[in-house]
Amino acid sequence: MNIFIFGLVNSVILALIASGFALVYGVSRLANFAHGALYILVGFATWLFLNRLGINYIGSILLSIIIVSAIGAAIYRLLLIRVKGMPASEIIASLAIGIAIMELFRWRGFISEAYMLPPFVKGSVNIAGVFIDWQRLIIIGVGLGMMLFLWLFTHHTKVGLSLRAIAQDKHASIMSGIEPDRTAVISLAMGSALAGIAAVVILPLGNITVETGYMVLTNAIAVCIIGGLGSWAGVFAGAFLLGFTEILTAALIGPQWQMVVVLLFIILTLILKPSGLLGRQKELEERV
Amino acid sequence: MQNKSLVSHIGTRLLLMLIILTFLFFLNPKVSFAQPIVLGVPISRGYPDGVDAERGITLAVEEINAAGGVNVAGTKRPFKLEISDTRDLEPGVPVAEALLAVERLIIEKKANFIVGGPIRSEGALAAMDVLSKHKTVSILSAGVLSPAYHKRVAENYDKYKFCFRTTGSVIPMIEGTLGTFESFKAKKGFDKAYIMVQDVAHARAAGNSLKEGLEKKGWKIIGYEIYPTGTTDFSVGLSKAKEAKVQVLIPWFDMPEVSILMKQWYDMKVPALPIGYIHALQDEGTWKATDGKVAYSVVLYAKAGSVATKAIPMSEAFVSGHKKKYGIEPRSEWTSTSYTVVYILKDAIERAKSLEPEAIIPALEKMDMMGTYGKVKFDPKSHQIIENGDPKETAVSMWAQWVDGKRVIVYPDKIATRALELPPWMK
Amino acid sequence: MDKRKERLDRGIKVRTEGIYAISSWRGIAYVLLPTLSFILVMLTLPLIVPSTTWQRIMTIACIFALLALSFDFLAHFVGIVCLGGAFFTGVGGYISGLLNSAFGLPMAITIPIATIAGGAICTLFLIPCLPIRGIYFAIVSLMYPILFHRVIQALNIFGGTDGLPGLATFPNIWVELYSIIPITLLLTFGLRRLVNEDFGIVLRAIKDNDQAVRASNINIAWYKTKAVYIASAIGCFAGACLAHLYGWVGLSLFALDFSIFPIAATVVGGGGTLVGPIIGAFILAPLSEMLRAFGPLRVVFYSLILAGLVIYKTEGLLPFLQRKYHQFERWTEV
Amino acid sequence: MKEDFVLQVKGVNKSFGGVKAVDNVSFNVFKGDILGIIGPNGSGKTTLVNLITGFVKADSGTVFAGEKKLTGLAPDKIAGLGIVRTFQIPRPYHSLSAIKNLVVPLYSSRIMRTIGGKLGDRDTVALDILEEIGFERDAHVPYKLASAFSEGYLKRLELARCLALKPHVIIMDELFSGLSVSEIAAMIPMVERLQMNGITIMMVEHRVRELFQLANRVMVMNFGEKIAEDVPDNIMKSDIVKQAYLGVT
Repeated sequence: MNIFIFGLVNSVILALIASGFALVYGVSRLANFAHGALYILVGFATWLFLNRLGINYIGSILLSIIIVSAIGAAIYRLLLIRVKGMPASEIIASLAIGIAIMELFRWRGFISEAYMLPPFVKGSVNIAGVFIDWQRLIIIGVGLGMMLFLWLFTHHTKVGLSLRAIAQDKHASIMSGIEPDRTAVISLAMGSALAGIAAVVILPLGNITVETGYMVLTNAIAVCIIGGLGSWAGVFAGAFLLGFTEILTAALIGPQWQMVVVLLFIILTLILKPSGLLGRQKELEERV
Repeated sequence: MQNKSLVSHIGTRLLLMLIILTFLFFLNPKVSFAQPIVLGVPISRGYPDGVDAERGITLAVEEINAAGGVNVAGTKRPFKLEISDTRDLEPGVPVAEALLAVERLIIEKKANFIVGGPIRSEGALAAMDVLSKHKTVSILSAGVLSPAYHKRVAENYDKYKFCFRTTGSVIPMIEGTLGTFESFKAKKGFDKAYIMVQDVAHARAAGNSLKEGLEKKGWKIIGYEIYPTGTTDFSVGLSKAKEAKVQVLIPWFDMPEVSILMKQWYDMKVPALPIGYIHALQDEGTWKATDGKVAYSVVLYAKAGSVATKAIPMSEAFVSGHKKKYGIEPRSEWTSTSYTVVYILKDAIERAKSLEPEAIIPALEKMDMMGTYGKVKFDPKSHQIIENGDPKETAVSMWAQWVDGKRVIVYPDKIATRALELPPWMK
Repeated sequence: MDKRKERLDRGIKVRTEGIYAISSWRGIAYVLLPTLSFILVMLTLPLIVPSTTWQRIMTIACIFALLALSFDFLAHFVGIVCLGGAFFTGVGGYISGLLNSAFGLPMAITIPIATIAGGAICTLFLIPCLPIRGIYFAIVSLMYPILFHRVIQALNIFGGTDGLPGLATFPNIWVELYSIIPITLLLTFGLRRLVNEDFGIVLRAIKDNDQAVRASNINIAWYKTKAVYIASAIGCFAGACLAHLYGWVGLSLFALDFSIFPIAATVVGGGGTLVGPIIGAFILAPLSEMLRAFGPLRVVFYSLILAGLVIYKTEGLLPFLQRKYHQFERWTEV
Repeated sequence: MKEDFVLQVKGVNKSFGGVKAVDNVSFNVFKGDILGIIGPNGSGKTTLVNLITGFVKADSGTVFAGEKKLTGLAPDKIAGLGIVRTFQIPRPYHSLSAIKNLVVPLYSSRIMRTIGGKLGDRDTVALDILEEIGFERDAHVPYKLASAFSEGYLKRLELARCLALKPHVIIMDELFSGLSVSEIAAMIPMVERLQMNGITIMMVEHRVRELFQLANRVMVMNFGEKIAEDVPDNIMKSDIVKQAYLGVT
C-alpha cells in the first residue's frame, strides 16, 4: 500500500516534470535543455513575490507562471530560432542559457534551506494506514487534471489542433496555413508554463535549490526517453514505469541502487526498443 | 555605404568583450605594501559550505588586520585573502578544476598558506599531492571527514607533512557519537535505533561503525537505509521506523534535501527522536524554512563554536562578531572552524617567527591554543586535530537541539546549556 | 539603392587548386600556411603563456581537445552522436590508475594499456547500442558514465568516493606538455588523413546513407565498431593522461563536463573539420580559467559566451576563418 | 524452358500493421532474363525488392538464389552473393565525390575477395566504371560532389555502385522514374549491354512502354498479390492487367 501510494505520487511528479519538455519536443522537435532552469525560475520568482513583494500566494503563482512563459517564448523567438534544425547547436545553446539562469540564482545567493514554498494545505491524512500529506494528494490531483486539460486542449481547441498538426506532419500543416515558428513559440510558452505549474505544486514538498533544476532536466529527459519522444501516452507510461521502479528499488533492494536500476532500465529500454516504449520510429520501409 | 549585418556587429562586440576580459585578467595590479601574508582559500563559493567557510575566514582576517596584523619576527604584517572558486561540490564538475585552482593560488597568487578547502574529500585528497609538490602548508577547515586524509599523512609523513586538518574525521566523531547515545540511553532509556545515511563514503562509513558500535553496547538496530545524494522522499523508511516502534532515528546527511526528511518526520509524527549528523539543519534559518518542523531534532556539529557557550569564551566573541557582520548567527561548524584556523595560523607564525614551512610545521605540531571549539592540538604524526575530551584540553564537537526556534547545546555535558527534550507525541 | 554582399574566391585559391598548388612557391605557401601556422602555434603556445599554471591549463585544454576530436570524428564522419566523453575518461583513467596503484607499473606502460584496453571495454559496452540512432544513442552514451559512477559508489570498490590518490605523475611540466601536444597533433592529422583514406570513405558513406552501404556488401556494424574503438581509445588516452596529470583517480572522472564540453568545443570550433574542435577546446578551456576571478558568476558568463558563440557564429570558427582566408567579400549594387 | 533460375521466390508474405504489403508471391527469375515487375502505386513492388535483398524480414516464405537460401541473411551478405539492388530514390553519399562514391563498393569484401585484396588504385577502377556508365572521364564531372548532380546522373551513379560490385543479378527499383525521355533513351542501351554481359536483371518499373521494350517476361502485382506473369505481348492484351491499371472493367 505504502509502495503503491508513494509510487503513484512519484510517478505523477515525474509526469508533471516531463510534460513541459515533451510538449515542446513533440511540437517543435526542439530539445529544450533550459527546462530545468525555467522550473526553478518559477520557484524562486514565486518565493520572491510572496516574501519580498508581499503579493498573496495565488497571485504570485499566477504572476510567475505568466512571466516564465513569456521568458520561454522569448528564448525561442530571440535566440533559439537562429539555430533551429541544428540539433547539436540547439542543445548547447538551450543548455547554456539554462545554466546561465540557474547559476545566476546561485550567484545571487539563493543557496540556503530558507527558500521554500509553503504547502497549499498543511497537515496530512491517513489513507489505509499510510500517512500522506495533503500536498502530495494535491499533486496527484493537479497531475491528473493537467493530463485531462492537455487532452482537451490538444483535441478540441484550434491552437491545440494546430500544435498536433505540426507535430504529426510539418509540411502538410505548413501548406494548410499553420506557421511552424508561431506554433513553436506557443509550444515553448506552454511548455514553460507547464514547467511552472509543476514547480509550484511540487516545490512545497522540499526546498528550492539550484540543483533541483539540473535534476528536473535529467528526470524529464529520462521519462521522455523511456516513454518515447513525442508521444503523450508514452510520457505517462514512462513516468509511471520510472516512478514505480524507483520506489520499488528503494523498498526492495536499497536506496543506493535506485539510480543504478533506473539507468540500467533506461539503457535496456533503448537497446531493446530504440524509439522508447510508445514512440514511433519510422519504419525502415519509408527510408529505403 | 558599408552597413554591416547585425550578426557581425554582435560578433565584433563579443570579441571585444573577450579581449577586455583577457586584459582585465592579465593586468591585475600587483600592489605591495607591508608585505601581506597571502592566504589562499580554495572553496566552492556557490554552496552553503563554501560560503560559511568564507565568512569565518573573512571575519577572522578582518579582526586580525584591524588589530594590526601578524607579528612576524618583529614586523607587523597583515593577512591578504585570495579566495578562488573551485566548484568542487558541483556534481558535474571534474575535481581537476579544484586542483587547478589550488595550483593557481600557489603559483600565481603566491599564496603562503592554503586554508579552508577543497571541501569535497575526493578533491582534498587529490590536492595533497599538489600541496606537497609545491611545499605549501595547508590547514583544512571545511568538509572532508574521510579518515583517509590523516592516514595518508601518517603513512607518508615526509611527503604530506604540509597537510593539517581541523574539521575532524569520522572515527573520533563516531566515538563521540557513541558516547552521546550512551548518555541518552542512560537518561531516557532508549535502545531501538533506525539508521539513515546518505550515499557518500564518510556517511556510509559512519553508518557502518555506528551500527557495530551501538549493537555492541546493547542497542537494537531496526533498520539501516542508504539514500543517494539528492533524495527527496524518505517516507518509506520513516513508515518502517514507525511500524517498528523505533525510539531514535539516526540520520547522517550533508545534503540540503534532508530538511524534507524532517518535514516528513514531523507530518507523520514518527515517535522517534532524530539524533544525528544533519548538516543542512545546522543553519539558524532552518526553523523558519521548515515551519518549525525541525523542532526537537538533535544535530551534531563536527566542532562546537557556532552556538555560544560560557564554557568556551572564544565562541561567545565569535558568535557576536559574526552576528554583527552578517546579521545572523554562524550557520554550520565550518564557519567556526574556518574562523579559528586563521587564529591558529597567526599563533603558529608568531611562534615560528617565519613563514617557511620548515618553521611553521613544528610550530603547528606544538600548537596549544584555545579556539572556538576548545583547545586546538594536532597529533604530530597524522596532523589530525585531537578531539573528544574536556574542552579545556581538546577540541570538542557539539550536539544542539532545536527548541522554540533556537539551537541549544544538549551534549557534551561540559558545554551544555539545556537538557534534552522530547516531542509531545513521544511522551 | 539596394546592395548585397558578394563573396568571391581569391585568385590564388583558384590558381592553387589541385595539382597547380606546387607550381609556384607562393602557391605552396598559400596551401601550407594554415596548417603550418596551426602546428607552430600549438607547439609554441606553452612557451609564451605567462606561468606554469597556464601551461597546465594548456595540457588540460589538450585533454579536452582530444575528447572533442573523438566526438567530432564520430559525429561528423561516422554519424554517431556519442556523448561518452565522461565514459571514456573514466574508464581510461581508472584502468591506468588501478594498474599504477595495484601493480606499480610505470606511466609509460599504464597509459598505452589504458588506451588499448579501455577502448576495447568502452566499445564492448557501446556495441549493443550501435543500432540505436541519433539522440537516443547520445543519451545511452551519456548514461553509462553515471551508471559506472553509481556502481563504483554503491559497491565501494576502486577507492570508492575517496578515489585513488598518489599515482605516478609526469616528471615535469615540459615532458607533460611536449608529450601530450604532439600526440594531439598527431591524432588530429592522423584522423584527418584516415577520413580521406578508403576506410574513412566507407565511414563517411555510412554517415550519408547507411542503407546504400549495406547494399554494397559492407557490414556497417563492423565498421561502426572499428570507428567507435578509435574514438573511445582516443578518449581513454585522454582520461589516462588526466589521471597522471595530478596523480589521482576518482569518481569525478565520470563528470558530466567531459561529455558536454566536447560538443561545445566542436560547435564553437566548427564541426566536421577535426581541427576546429581543437581550436574550440583551446578557446573554451582557458576562457573558463580567465573567468575564475568572477566566482560563482563565472559559470554564468561562460554559458552566455558559449550561447552567444553558438547562436551568432553558427558555422563555427574554423569554417569562418577558412572562408575569410579563401574568399573576399564586397558590397555590390543590385 | 531452361531450369537454371538464379532467383526463386516461394510464397513470401509481409504485412505492415495489418495491411498485407506482399501476399503469398512466388516466381522465378531465369539466368540472363530481364524480368519486369509492374503494378499500381502501393501494390507491394518495392517491398518485394526489400524482401529479396534482405532489407525487410519476410513474415513467411523463402527466397533462394540457386541452392543458397537468402531468407534470413543480412542485406550486406546478400549483396556479397552478387545480388545487388538500386534504390528508388537515389541518395548518394553526398559529402563524397562521384568517384569516392564508388570506392565504397570497391572496398567491400566481395571485391576484395575476388581480386585478392590487391585492386591497385581504387580510384582508377572507379573512374573506369563511371566512364562505362556515362560520366565524362576527362571532365571535372567524376570529381564533383555527389550532392551537385542532377537526377539523371544520380541514377547512373546508383547503377555504377551496383556494377562496381560485379553482380550477376541486379534488381532495379524504378530506375527510370524521374528521368526525362532523352535520359531514359540513353539508359536503355546500358541496360541492354548489361544483359548481354550475362547479368540477370529484375526491373520494377512504372514506365511500362520502355519496360515492355526491354523485358523478356513481365509480372504484374496489385494489392500485394501477383496477378499475372507472362511475356510482354500477352500482358498487354490481358484484361486483368487493364483492370488493375486503368480501372476498366
